[in-house]
Amino acid sequence: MEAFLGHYNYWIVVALMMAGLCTVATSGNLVKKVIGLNLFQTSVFLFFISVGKMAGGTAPIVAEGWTRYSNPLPHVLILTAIVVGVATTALGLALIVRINRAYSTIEDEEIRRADLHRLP
Amino acid sequence: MEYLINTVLLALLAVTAGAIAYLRNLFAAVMLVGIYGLLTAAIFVILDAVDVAFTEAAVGAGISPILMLAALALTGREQTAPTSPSGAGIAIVLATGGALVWGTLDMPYFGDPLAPVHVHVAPRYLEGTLSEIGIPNAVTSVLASYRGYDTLGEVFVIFTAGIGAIVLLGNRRGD
Amino acid sequence: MITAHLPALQVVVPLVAAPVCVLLRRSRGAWMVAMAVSLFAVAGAWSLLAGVLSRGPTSYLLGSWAAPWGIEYRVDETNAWVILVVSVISAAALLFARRSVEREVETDRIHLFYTAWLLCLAGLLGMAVTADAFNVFVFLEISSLSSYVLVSLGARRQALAAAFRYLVLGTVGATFFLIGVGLLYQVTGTLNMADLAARLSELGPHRTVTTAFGFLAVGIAVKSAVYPLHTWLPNAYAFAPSAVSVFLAGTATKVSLYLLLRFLFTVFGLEFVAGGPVPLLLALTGIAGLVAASVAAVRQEDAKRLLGFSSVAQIGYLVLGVSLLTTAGVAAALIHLFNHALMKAALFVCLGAIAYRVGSVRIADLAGIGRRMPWTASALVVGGLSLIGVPLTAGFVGKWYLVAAALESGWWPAAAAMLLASLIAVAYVWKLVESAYFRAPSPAAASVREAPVSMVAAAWGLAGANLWFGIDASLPIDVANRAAAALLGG
Amino acid sequence: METPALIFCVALPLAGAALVVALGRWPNLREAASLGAAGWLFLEVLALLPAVEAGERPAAVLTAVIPEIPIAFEVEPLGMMFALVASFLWIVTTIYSIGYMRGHGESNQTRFYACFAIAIASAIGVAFAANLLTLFVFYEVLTLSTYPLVTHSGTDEARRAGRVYLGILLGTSIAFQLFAILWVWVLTGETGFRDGGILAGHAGPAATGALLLLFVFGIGKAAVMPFHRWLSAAMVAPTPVSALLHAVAVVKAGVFAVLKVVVYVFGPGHLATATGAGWLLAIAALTVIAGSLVAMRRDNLKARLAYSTVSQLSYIVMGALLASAWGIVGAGLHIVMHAFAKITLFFCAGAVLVAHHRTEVSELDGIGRAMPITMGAFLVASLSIVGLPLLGGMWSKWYLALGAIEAERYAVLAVLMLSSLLSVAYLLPIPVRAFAKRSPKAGSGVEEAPWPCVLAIVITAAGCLALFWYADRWLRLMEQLVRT
Amino acid sequence: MGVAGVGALAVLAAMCLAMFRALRGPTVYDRILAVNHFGTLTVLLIAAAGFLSGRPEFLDISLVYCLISFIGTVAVLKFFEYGDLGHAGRRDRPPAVRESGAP
Amino acid sequence: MRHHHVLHVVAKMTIPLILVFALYVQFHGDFGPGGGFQAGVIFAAGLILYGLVFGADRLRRAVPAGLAGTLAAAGVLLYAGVGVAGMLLGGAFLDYGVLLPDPMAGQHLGILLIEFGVGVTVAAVMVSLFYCFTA
Repeated sequence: MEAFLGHYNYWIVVALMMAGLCTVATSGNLVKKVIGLNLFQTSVFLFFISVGKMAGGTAPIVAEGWTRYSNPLPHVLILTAIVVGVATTALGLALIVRINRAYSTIEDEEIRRADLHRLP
Repeated sequence: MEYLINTVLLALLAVTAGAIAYLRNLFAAVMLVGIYGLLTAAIFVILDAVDVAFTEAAVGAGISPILMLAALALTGREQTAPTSPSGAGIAIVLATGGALVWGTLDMPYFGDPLAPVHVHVAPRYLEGTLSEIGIPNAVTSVLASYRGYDTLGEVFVIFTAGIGAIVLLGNRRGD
Repeated sequence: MITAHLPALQVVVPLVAAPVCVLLRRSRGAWMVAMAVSLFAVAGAWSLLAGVLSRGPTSYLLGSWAAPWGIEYRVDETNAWVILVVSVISAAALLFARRSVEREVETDRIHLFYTAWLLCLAGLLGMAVTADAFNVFVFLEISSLSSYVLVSLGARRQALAAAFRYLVLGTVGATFFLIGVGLLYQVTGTLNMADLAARLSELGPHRTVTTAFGFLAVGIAVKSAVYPLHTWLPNAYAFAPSAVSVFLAGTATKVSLYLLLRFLFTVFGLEFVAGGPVPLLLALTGIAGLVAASVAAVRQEDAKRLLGFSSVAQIGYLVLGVSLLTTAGVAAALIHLFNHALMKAALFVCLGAIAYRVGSVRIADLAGIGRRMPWTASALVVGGLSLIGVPLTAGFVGKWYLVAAALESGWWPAAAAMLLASLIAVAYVWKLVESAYFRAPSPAAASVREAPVSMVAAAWGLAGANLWFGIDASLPIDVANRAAAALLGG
Repeated sequence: METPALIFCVALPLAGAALVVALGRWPNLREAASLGAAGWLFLEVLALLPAVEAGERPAAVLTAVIPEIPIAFEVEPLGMMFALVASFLWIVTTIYSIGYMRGHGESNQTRFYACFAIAIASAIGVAFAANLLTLFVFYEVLTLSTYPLVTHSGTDEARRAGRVYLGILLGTSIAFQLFAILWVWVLTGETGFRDGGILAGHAGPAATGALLLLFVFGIGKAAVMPFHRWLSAAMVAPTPVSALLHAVAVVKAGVFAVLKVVVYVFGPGHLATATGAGWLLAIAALTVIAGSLVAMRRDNLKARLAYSTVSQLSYIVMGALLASAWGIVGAGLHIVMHAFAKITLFFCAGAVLVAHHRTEVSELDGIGRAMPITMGAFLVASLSIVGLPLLGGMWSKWYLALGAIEAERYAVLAVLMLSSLLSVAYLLPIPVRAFAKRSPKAGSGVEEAPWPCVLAIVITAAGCLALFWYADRWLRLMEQLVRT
Repeated sequence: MGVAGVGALAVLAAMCLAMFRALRGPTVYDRILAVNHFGTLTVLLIAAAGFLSGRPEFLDISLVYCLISFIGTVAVLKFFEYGDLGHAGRRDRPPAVRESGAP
Repeated sequence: MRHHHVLHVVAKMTIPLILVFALYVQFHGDFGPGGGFQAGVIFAAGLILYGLVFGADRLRRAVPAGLAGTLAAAGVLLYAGVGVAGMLLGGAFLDYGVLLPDPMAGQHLGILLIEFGVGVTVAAVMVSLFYCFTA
């Protein structure tokens, strides 16, 4: 039981990651793939922040009357990772817009077919 | 109490994630991405990561969905082909998830004050933020000074994305 | 003073130069900045390598914060070597790039092209030089994002699809890497590689560590296109602008493989790695990649795609070398890493020059190039021979050591697979050579002239290096042996 | 004994090649350069002979690609002999080529002469190689430099032949020979050639047998079945190229390498312990017989000669595998004898082609009247191949037979006898037809090939005769190999 | 459990309801409203959580939420009105995307 | 959206407030949550709101695309410049302690400057992205 409570948080996070990964892996729509990547990454952020949490602690902004603070390092890492995530999303979406202009579709299958028909 | 809120929020997150994976309507998926961002940010607040919550709210619930909407506006489509769950893909995902769950079994418990992350490296940041840097927000001092180099990298990442978008789409009308 | 700051400058100079290129807004100026930076990087890398060889590894504390708290740069034989490879290839590719990019990229975007190039260079160098696990991720993303941009600039629309595919797989890989770093951080509380190694060795058997290893390995494997996670590579190389193919083929996967070495031997340590199924898995993926990708290469009709598959096969060699977990194997992998960068860059430069003149790199369209573009075609032959591993070319030396290392460890199947792949390499390289020399020119190729001087210079610079290091390989052999000994010994 | 002249010997033909390319626009100068380089090379090589005969081993180191294994040269008797043959025949072939290439109006002549010179340089490199790596390096260069010669005409057929040529030669060398070299290196820590071999004490019978297998098949140029296909495929090449392949450099480099590996890597003594050597011997014997039988059924003159080569090469392989002193001597001598005889035969075939445009044996009726010198030389060379006395070919067969007796392999003796009979059957009918039969469309009077061709034919045919009388010097040279 | 705790629980309950609406649709406006509602609830939850954890000074995060919520809604509405977020406002283009209802 | 008067008025009222709030987040990061990145995003959000309500073209007139690109480059250069300054003043790259005689004051100054650089770049890139996606 203790193990369950101690790990419950992580397990949900793992499930979220897999939902994201699953969306990436099985979706044929490019926007959906980007959304899936977003989910996947966000879930990883959750994992990091869970790692940094200390029971009974508070936010790592030093103040009177507090001695236990959660770990600021994962927060910093995730701040960076969030930025990386949004950068990836932006770039992915920009690519999708261009792909749509070139192929008039954003479905993986149709793109593949279009390239097959017109030999390189 | 915090844990209770946390648990409920996580459950809501799981529902949202499932719905995003399942929905074929891209617009609805984008809306749910916004909700997902908000929920995550709320959990971050509960988990004491206020700076991250701040950012996640702005990015996960703000910038990302707006960008996705904008992209949808330009591509103007909904998912036509149904999501085809390929056996191999799902197997890989399940294997990955299984590996991760297996890996959690030796983890320190959630919130354990004696976990390695709380006894190594981090204590210095919490002490040093006042004595070495002189500001109370340890996140800012780690971000800007102790690990300022990561943040430099981070700024370059966003810069790269900007350059990439400009290269791909051009940022002038009619380009 | 500069020498002391070299580890940081190596990365900071290209980083700073990138926004400068944006501000310049001139294509020629941006090229000159990029070239100057690459030359600086070559000089810096050389000086770092010389320093490491004579005085041992050096470390640089960014922000002057001591190691586990701040971010540390650490230069030893291995990464000094990788940095040198990356810088040299960047400089050579840029020499080629000027004319090629003018043709392939719209004029008002050329300065942004070089900005992305510099960011990619900085990212790769940063990944190589850092001793902090999370910092690796940051620079990995800088290089990845900029390479997605670079690939997407290819002239044909397939470039966009290829770049997107690369982006999705690359991001999944990078996120796997991030998960691995997170798990390691969770059980050790640190991100510094040396500190991680020390703390991991105290932990003993630990499921979380094993999982972390798995995620790191898969993440790196995606980035370094280890079979079967290579699916992004052939199209990305085939449809990227010629100059980008040169640059990425010579550098990107190499740096990722360096990371594999770094995590295998420095962070997790030989004991951890040798105990599990890791060597076997690595060897199997290596062999599978060697054979399957070589066979796939033979079936290609597009020369750049052919080389892309060949790259996947060559990565199989490197993985196989590493999987031996012996000094000889790792040293052989490091030698081949260098050689492969040289030969692939040379080949892609030649194809780029052909694309510049003929407008296509389909194998059928290479017909008769041998007579029309003698210098380019002869460099192509030299590169191809090196790829096969013919003696007196650099490729031979690497393969010699790889097969010898495999034999020494008694891995017969590995040695056999390497030789088999070399045989298949004969087949696919000869498709190119035969078309170039022993077929009547196609209408497209009948009227072309020799490529511009800068391209020929780049092609022969690299081809010459292939010959040079095939005749006197003492430098790579010496460095690789010392690097491997340092990696495995301590 | 450090002798920089060895490096010069390898560099000289390369310089010749460069000069040929530079002078490509002036055919006379180009061919003079080629001839000059050939003559000079022969003199250089000849100058080394006295020292080697005196038991010295001139050596030189070029560079060390791989530490511990330099690209290095050392002249021992076997290499001396091969270098002499190759450099002498280069002169003759150049003379012949001038006549043939002009007479036949071939294109790409500059490429031809340049590649030819590079091939000679690599043959010299193979001859002088001081270790397995050097041998391998020049072996591969030889393959690559002869590829453009094989595909010289550039037709689809030539390209296909080139693919077979390159595929088999590069393939076997990478898959088997390189593997074997690396294995030797891993086993013994060295790859140098040493009297008595280096494997003794390092490799058990099974490993030795496996290595032997790898070497014999890995040296694809020795054309032991089933890796002989390249030789017949390469028949599409112009005749001087065939001469180069069959007599001067390529196949000779193959059997030479086999012999050298057997003598200096395995060591005859150690070779006898190998498991499975008997099977290899049987394969070689089979190649001898099968090659002869196929040759008999070929109507195309060059194809018939090609299969004759396949058969004759395995004499040498057999001699090496006998692991007996006389066998090795015989094998060494056979390299020389066969070279002179076979080059004469090919020259004659080429001359017939140039002068009368005939390629099939059945077309040769009565040609002896038109080309008495050529067909006379053909007869001489055929008899030398058969091994009749008064011709050089007799000596090598003699010693091979002695070797078989010494090793108590009487089956080999029987194979030798049988194949001599077969060679009578496939070679002699040609001059007989040429002189005895009367062609329905025979022209009147003598019509020989251009004079350089005839000159070359006369020289080599005379060589076949001379080798019978002056064989003792070769013999003594070869005896050095087994004087341990 | 103080007032803040009760408040937090109430907010959570409301969130579940909003979530239901966001998933069900059935029209676009249901979803938009649900998301908007969700934003408001998050603001409230963070406020409550601030008091629960004893550090109410982080209330300014909820300001950002309000702001983002507002901009997001404007963006979504514009998306539906014009199908282009940069549009200057004249109705000269049909909407690019039509809601097709929940799957 | 010319005819949406309420929206126009509300936007006109809120946008300056948002920008001021962004500045607060920018400079309050030392003491509470916030910092350059968040400030940049909020600042950009304010501008994007303007673009949403009044059209991207009007925003382009206010903040030209070229200016956004230049500012993005300037921001990262400021950050890297602070690092190089540390190097020139005898410390390591990004060592703020050497910027001023008092290390603590140096840290303050350094953090202030780099956070500002981050804010400028992020805001500029976000606005650029908005331009890109509303072409």
